[in-house]
Amino acid sequence: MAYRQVSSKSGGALSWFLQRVTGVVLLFVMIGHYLLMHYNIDSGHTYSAVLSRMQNPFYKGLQMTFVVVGIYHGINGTWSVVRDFKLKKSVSWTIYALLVISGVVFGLIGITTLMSF
Amino acid sequence: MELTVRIQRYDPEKDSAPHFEDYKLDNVNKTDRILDLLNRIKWEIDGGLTYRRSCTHGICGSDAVKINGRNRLACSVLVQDLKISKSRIQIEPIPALPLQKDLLVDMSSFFEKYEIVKPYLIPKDAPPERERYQSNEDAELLFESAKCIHCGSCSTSCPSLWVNENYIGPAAFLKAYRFIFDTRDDATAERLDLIDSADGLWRCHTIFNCVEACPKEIDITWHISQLKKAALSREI
Amino acid sequence: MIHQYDVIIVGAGGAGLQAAIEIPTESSCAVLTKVFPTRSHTGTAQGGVSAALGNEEEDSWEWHAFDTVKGGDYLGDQDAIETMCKDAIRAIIALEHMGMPFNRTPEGKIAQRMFGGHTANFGEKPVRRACYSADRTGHVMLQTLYEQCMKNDVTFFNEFHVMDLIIRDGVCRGLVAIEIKTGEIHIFHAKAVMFATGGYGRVFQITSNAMAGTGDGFEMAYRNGVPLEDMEFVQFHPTGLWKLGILVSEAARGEGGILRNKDGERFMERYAPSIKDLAPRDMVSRAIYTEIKEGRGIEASDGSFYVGLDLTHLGKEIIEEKLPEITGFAKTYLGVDANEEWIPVQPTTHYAMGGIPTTIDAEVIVDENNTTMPGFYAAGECACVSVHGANRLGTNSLLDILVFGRRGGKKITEFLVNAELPELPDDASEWTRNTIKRIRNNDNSVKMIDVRNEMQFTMMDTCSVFRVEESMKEGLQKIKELQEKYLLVGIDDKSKGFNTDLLEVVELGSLLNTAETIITCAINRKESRGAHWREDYAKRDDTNWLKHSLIFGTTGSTPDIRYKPVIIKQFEPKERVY
Amino acid sequence: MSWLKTFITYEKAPGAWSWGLHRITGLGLMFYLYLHILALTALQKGPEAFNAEMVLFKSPIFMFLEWALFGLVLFHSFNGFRIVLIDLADGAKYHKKLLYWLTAVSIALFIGMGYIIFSGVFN
Repeated sequence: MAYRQVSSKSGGALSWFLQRVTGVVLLFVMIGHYLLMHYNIDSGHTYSAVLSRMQNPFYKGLQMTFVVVGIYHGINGTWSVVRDFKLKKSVSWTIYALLVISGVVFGLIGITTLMSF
Repeated sequence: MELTVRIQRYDPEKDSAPHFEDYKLDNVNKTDRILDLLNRIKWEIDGGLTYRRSCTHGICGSDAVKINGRNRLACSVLVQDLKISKSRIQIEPIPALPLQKDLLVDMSSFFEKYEIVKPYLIPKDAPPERERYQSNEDAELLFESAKCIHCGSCSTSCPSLWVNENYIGPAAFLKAYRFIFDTRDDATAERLDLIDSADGLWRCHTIFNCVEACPKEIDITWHISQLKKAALSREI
Repeated sequence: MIHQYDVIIVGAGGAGLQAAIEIPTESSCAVLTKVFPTRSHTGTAQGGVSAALGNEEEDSWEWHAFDTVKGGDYLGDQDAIETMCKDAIRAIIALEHMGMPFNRTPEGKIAQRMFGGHTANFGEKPVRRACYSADRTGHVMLQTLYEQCMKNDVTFFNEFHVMDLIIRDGVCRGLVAIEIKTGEIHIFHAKAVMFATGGYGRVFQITSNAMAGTGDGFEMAYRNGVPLEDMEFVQFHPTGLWKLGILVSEAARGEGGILRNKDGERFMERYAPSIKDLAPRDMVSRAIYTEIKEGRGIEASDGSFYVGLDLTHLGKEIIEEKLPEITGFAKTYLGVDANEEWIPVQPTTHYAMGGIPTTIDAEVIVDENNTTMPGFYAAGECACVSVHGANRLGTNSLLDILVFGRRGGKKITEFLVNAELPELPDDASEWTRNTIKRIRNNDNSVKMIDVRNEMQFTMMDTCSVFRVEESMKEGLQKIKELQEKYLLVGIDDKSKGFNTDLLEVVELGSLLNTAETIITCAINRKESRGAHWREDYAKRDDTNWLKHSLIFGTTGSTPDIRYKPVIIKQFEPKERVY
Repeated sequence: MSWLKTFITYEKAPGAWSWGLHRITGLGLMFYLYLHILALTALQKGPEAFNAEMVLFKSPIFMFLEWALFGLVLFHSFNGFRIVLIDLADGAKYHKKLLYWLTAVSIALFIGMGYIIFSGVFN
């Protein structure tokens, strides 16, 4: 047979499922993010307003989740687009590595920003 | 009515690339099958036109072609079912399989994929003397998937196959469903191993092109979603 | 290219696949087919496959045998019918074990339904005997058999068009085929050849048969000196979709559908008072034509006539659950919603009762003394065992292919034990090469389509449900003229690969010669029996015609017709009323 | 790249549109998320830098971009919700209806958000 038969472990069920789970999580986080960060009547976009909000551990936790889960969902999603294509192993590995590295880097930047208050 | 049929032609013994040719037909009835038009062109205008056909009523699955941009069975579509612009319809071979001649494509990879899901009953125990019992509800779970006629409309309509010909594809998944959800079969794990793979289920992005193309109106995506759940449930 | 195999099976429908499954893996076996296996015509069978399982009500194989004998107007060989009806039960159970999805009874057994001519207690009342899977019984059966072939790793040569048998000195030595993809000629040298090549419906204008049903097997055998048995018996299925001929299964009537004329009358009550719409197919087809002739048909927009198949009282549930496919056809092709309107139907050419004569083990018989030909077997529609006699009972065709396909496979296995590969003649592919050369070299002044249309029209006109000597003789004359004309038919496509233009011309040759045998036998049989209805001899004549006819082709002159007695066992011929 | 030609010429049904848009919006949002994170590093540079950036974001062009971004978010989240229903519930059986309904709701929300952004009721 001409087709690769890969065992279940690398099949992709788990990452497929996590994509859905994180998607649902993000749906709620996104609503929270919009309501709390941008369109809360009391909120403002001045430095001090943001700073005061960030003192609240709930807000901080929400933003933290957003950064981590959002980046995971984004990378996983982008990867699922990329791996549909028939690419040379070296190419697909390079893209995969770039995605993971970018995720780690931006994740760290985001977290550092959040933690700097 | 008058109708122009634009057909993709390709004879590997003469042509370097496929091209389109127009055939004008008069006295076309709106209840003519597209296959009737192809037959008329072959028999009356150009005997060289090549396509597969047999039963003429949508059960043998020979004549899947791309009509007006979408995969359909030429014998199950009437002229009146089509949106006809500039009194012209366009017929091409189904995409993504190697072109052989005119509307013929090489279906062998399609059937190889169908074979890899072990499309036959694998029971654990020796059969009883009489029939195995099965409730009507359990039997009916299989009927929709058993309708499949292997015309190839679904798999070749799938963008996941267009970008990667290794993708196992909806037709083979449907066959896997047919056995995995058969109460008489005991090779579920074995079959799931085959389709829960990098080229398997997870390349299905619920695009529904297969469902749109299926001439037997099988909800293939629903069947695949059942398989995904089955594959997932053994990992969590 | 020359291939060597122990067994070559031609045709990948039910009979061919069933036989292939029986060949043990030690023997080399290949199946040749001109279409992909799952495209075979078995897949279009709808209503069911019969066996006296008794799952729904009391039933016995003897009743089944009686119905088959009576349905065939006493022309069937009763030893073969007994064999088939007894084996039916095993055959269905075996299919179930292979995984065929059946409809089920509430307890979970295989469900059964009524069908034309199936009765309990020797004709007393209709009985549920047809095992089914909605109205796709043949489709899932073909799938199931093909699946088993994959499990057994059967070798297939798909899209190989068989052109000629290699028979020398009364021994079958193999066959010649064209690989459609390349146009190359292949010789298959084999110890045993089995024909499971299906029917010839395309001889007629209106037919339920696939375009691949061109009688290739009949013609190849006949051309090579094998007689054909009972060719005059052609079944016209009463309910083909109007104008298209697409089959509307008898299951529609089995589930309670009613045929109605333009006055809305259930006219079958007059023709078969006890089982009405469930009378055998020949009777219903004649009844429909009689209604139309006597002015009670429904007139269509184009001036042709049909009758209505009324399912409106069945209810959406039954229609959707048990008859989805055929009601789908009515919707797709005629725009008729079977829930609301009657389906327009007319008789359509459906099945060949006659064919290559065989024993009950599928060995081909070459004369009236039942002499068999070493190495040549036939099963399915192309064969005549004869279990169907003068008219086949609905659902017995699927049974026929299961039972006799398997018996043939088993017999071949036995035969292979001591069989040697016969010598291959040097001129094996000569006929094939000459034929192809002729067709290629002809200028295209005579068109294939003109000859074929004329043949199909002639056969429909002179040799269908009602037959009269005079017009049949004219028809035969016409067919002979067309055979002459055929030799001049040329093609547009001169390429080698996938030359379907060429193959259609080859098929036309098969059709014409098959048509000749049908009409010749029909002229010869001067009585009315089963599907063969002569207006000039309207009675069955058991004194003179309770016998099988065998037509032998003789080159260049009139064919020779000889006879073979009908085997009668427990059921003495009686008048056939329902 | 013959797939591209196939993709362009093949008839696109609602399912195919939603799949294509889901991928495009997804990639867009991924890109935006990285930008968003980068932009907010300004918070670390102190009030002046941050407030200067905020002024920039109040310009009409950015307001428009924000509105467009909301469109992407709406489509991607609602269609994502639809995908979850298809995959984990029996959504395949009513996926088109679902798409039409969710699109209708999205359009309403999108218009509402446009009003909020451009009228500046909250700021």
